[in-house]
Amino acid sequence: MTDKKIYLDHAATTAVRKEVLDVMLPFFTEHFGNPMSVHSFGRDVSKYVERARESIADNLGAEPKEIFFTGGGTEADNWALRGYALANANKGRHIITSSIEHHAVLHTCEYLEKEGFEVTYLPVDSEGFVDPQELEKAIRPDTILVSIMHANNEIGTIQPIAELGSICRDKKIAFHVDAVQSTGVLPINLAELPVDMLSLSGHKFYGPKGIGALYVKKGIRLKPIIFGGGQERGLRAGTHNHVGIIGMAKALELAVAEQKDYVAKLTKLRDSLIDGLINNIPQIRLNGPYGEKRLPGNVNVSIQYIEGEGMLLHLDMLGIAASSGSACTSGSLDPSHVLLAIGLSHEIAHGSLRLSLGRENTEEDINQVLDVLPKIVANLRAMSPLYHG
Amino acid sequence: MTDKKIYLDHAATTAVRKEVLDVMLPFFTEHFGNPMSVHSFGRDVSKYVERARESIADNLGAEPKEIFFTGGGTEADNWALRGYALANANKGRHIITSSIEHHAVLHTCEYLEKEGFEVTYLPVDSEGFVDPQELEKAIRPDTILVSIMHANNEIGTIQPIAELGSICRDKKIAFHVDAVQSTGVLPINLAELPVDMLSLSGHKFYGPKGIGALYVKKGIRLKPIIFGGGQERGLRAGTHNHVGIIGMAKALELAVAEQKDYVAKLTKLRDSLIDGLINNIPQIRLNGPYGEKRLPGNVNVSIQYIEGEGMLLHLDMLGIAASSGSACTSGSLDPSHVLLAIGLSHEIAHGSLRLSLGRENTEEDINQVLDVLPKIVANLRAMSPLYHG
Amino acid sequence: MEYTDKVMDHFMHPRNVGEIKDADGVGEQGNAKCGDIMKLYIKVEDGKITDAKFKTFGCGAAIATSSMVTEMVVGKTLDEALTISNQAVAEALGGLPPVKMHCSLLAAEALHKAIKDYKLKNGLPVDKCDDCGACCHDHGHEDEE
Amino acid sequence: MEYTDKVMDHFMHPRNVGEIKDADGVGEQGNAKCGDIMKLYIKVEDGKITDAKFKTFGCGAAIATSSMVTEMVVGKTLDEALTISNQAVAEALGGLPPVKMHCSLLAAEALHKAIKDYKLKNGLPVDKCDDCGACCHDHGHEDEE
Ligand SMILES: Cc1ncc(COP(=O)(O)O)c(C=O)c1O
Ligand SMILES: Cc1ncc(COP(=O)(O)O)c(C=O)c1O
Repeated sequence: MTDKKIYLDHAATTAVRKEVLDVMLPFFTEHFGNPMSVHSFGRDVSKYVERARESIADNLGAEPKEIFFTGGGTEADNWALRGYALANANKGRHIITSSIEHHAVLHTCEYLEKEGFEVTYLPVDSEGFVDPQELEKAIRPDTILVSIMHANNEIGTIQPIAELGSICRDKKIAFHVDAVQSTGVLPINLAELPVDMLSLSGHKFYGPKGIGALYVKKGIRLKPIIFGGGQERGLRAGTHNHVGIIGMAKALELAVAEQKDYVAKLTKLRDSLIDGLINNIPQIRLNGPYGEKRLPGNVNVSIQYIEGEGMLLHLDMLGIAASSGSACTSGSLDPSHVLLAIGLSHEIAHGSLRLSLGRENTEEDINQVLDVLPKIVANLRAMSPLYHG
Repeated sequence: MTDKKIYLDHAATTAVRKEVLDVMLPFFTEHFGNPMSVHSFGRDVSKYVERARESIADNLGAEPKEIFFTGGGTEADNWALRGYALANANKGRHIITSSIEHHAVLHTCEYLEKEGFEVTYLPVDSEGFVDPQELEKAIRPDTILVSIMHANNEIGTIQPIAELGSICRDKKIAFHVDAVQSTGVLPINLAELPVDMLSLSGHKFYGPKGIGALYVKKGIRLKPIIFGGGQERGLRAGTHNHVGIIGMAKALELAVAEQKDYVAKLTKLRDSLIDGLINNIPQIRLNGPYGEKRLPGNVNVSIQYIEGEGMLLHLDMLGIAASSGSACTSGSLDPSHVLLAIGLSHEIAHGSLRLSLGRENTEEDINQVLDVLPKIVANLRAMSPLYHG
Repeated sequence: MEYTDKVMDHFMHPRNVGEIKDADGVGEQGNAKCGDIMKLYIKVEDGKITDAKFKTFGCGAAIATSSMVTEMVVGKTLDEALTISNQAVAEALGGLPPVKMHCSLLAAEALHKAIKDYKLKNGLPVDKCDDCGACCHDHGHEDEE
Repeated sequence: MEYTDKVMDHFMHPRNVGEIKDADGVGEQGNAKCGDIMKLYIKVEDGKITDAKFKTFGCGAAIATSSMVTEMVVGKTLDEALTISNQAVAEALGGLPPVKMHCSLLAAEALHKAIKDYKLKNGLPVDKCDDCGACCHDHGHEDEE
């Protein structure tokens, strides 16, 4: 056991990259004006905010006018769904999403249900994929909006968003994509993708926390959900978090520039970790697909007869940070809705472990996990009343 | 004319103090975990977030459990009003506010009106004060919420919130205070004040932008307005902006510790600026009260026959940053709703200028303004078809 | 929101500020309630504008467009001057921020009014469109949303 | 959410893990669907608990409270053991995070069930409250809101 800590929870959040922080620094103390102000302090900042908007637009194949800044991925998801639903309720009150979306989408849908909207939650298959045919079947004359995530945060499944989006476009239904997990890692070209709204969150790709963006295609009408000053062309009130905006833009630039090498590196690490786990731990299963349709940094396994938090704590004592879909971890009664949706029983879902890889991880990190985890599992199984040997 | 720039727009935003930035720095790259995570990276950050919560609570006379973090002052205002209204609509659907609130409150009220609530907008007197008797008269059996700002962002009027709050408490009506302009500058002791909710925003007191807080008194029921993960005890979803939280807490600590000296300094500068303007520019009027009931850093004047933006541009060319309540500046048709509410005619409201003082301002800055502004005014008046000499 | 260098130049150093005591035509547009008024004075000789002066109460863009319009009209025939649109004024200034486009309307309309005033005084036929627009135009917004 | 050192000690080094083959009483509480099951074995001599062992499927707090409860009961009379509440277990561990309080319930209830099992096997009168609670308790939340 070494003293080095190993962070394997990049799907939860990432550190701000040094190059990103360097770009942000002068904006705290020197270039600090309010970009809505008329004077030089304001114009100065406004220029950088607009450059950041252009940069983000460029890196997504969008136009600057189509990028709106928010306080994070959650707010972007809330806004896309509520803002669109409220602006377009006259056209219909039916929304379609999947059963494995992030809670930022699912809980917003529950809110909209209380507000008189109807929501269809599409099932997914055993690897977490939404079936385009199921989407077609679910569409009704009063369907106004479909929201499907690009890549799942727990099991890494990458949805066929181009195909799903075409179906929506054919039927003139707006299509929202939660790209919080895929931004910077998967290519996203909104000039070609049939996507009308897309959410992202800075801290998932080595940018700062508390900043996000919503892409809103030209012509798509949204109502604001935060009222106040006239920022973001009257659609999202609140003094701009310009440091966050500038940092997020830089982080995305770097991610897109380095995407190919980064993905190759992560994929290799991911696959050796998956293979190692499967080969060294009996009664284990991989959640989500193998190969190309899995987020390059995502590993998620269920280990029978034991509960996830115990594994996390043991790993943590050894300096390894991971996450779990167990109920105990989140303080809720049920284990991960994603794991249940792909057909896992409660028992097995409780024993899940997510290891999400990132920039600083190495082959040694993988070996370290493969060295310690089988022992931890054996240890916890020996204590489990469910395990008989 | 010197090369030094003079920033007199502290009511719009402030720079992050060096001491605050220093405290924030390690949290971008080193202590970066998600405070909701089980592992050491998460617990580490969670500890600092909870310390920040305690510190903010301490500095406001509140309990840590009563402090909820938001993405800014605007979101805090939106949440207080909509969150309370929606959670308590069964008790009544009438809300009272003033006609000089920030748009974060007023536009939220307009939204609530569309949702079936009734809103009374209390008038203010010529100095911007809400009359407690008017509040008493406006209260109805179905009034559930009163929202009055602590200090006005344009004209600096400090409301009698203790008195207004007692009236609400007597009638068991919730009382929300927008303290975005007063935080750190005016003493706020929530252990004694009859206030149920209070909004603040980090960047107005030398903390970072994109972070705010809402104080919610124990026992007050709010619905969330941003749905998703279980952060902030299930009431405000979205990954914590821990760097912002930690920075805001530090900024408030410093502000409260230095409050007395800071206020004395600002008051002195303010009063010499006000006196100088009144004595050196004919046909000018001060907006808002003189003396103790005015924010120590706020100066707001209306200068007849000319329009505000012209003054701003001239000042800006000389390196002086100010703001105006003129319509032209905001891109709206009407001049400041605050100036109209205190009884100014449109003509005069258009010629308003706000100079808001802060930490780095000096007596020389004041002298510089007093040196150049009378000439600018004379210049613009010479061009004005309304001015006859 | 940022003004072009040309706008700032015309704002800081406005051309032709003042009144023409014996003007041949005077046009006033806007009102103080809306935050902008422009008063434009012209001298006309042989159907040509030979001099123009203005006084303006308004924002930077209002002053700059006033200044610009006086520069543009001198030397033009009345008919030529009438073809000067607000877009033309804005373009001559290198563009205006979207929220300020209404200011260019102010200047163009004051010009049309001044010409109308001259025509009326001189018994010339007046086009029904010579002064259009009213106070407090909706400010042009950049976006259709 | 943070565990006390005591919780972490009992989690990392749980006391009395295992089964008692010839146990005098066995209590099982929770179920795998809810993410926690505890099976508690006791030996009883002269109305006193002389040994206790457990097996637990569950989170860190579930394992730590299981371990703690086995430590607490040994040497106690059955009546004394029955007075051990979930709060007492949590306190003995230096406290539990609010969302984890339900785990202390699990251990206390498994104990009550084991004692009931012993009593039934030995024809002793059984209190109606000796095993209460059901699976998937609502997790205790710190807040009334
Ligand atoms: C898929 C997905 N959507 C939305 C979010 C919410 O983003 P944030 O926490 O930055 O608001 C997350 C991460 O937490 C996520 O993984
Ligand atoms: C009185 C008042 N309330 C609310 C706000 C909104 O705060 P923020 O822009 O930080 O969201 C401001 C400042 O813009 C303000 O001055």
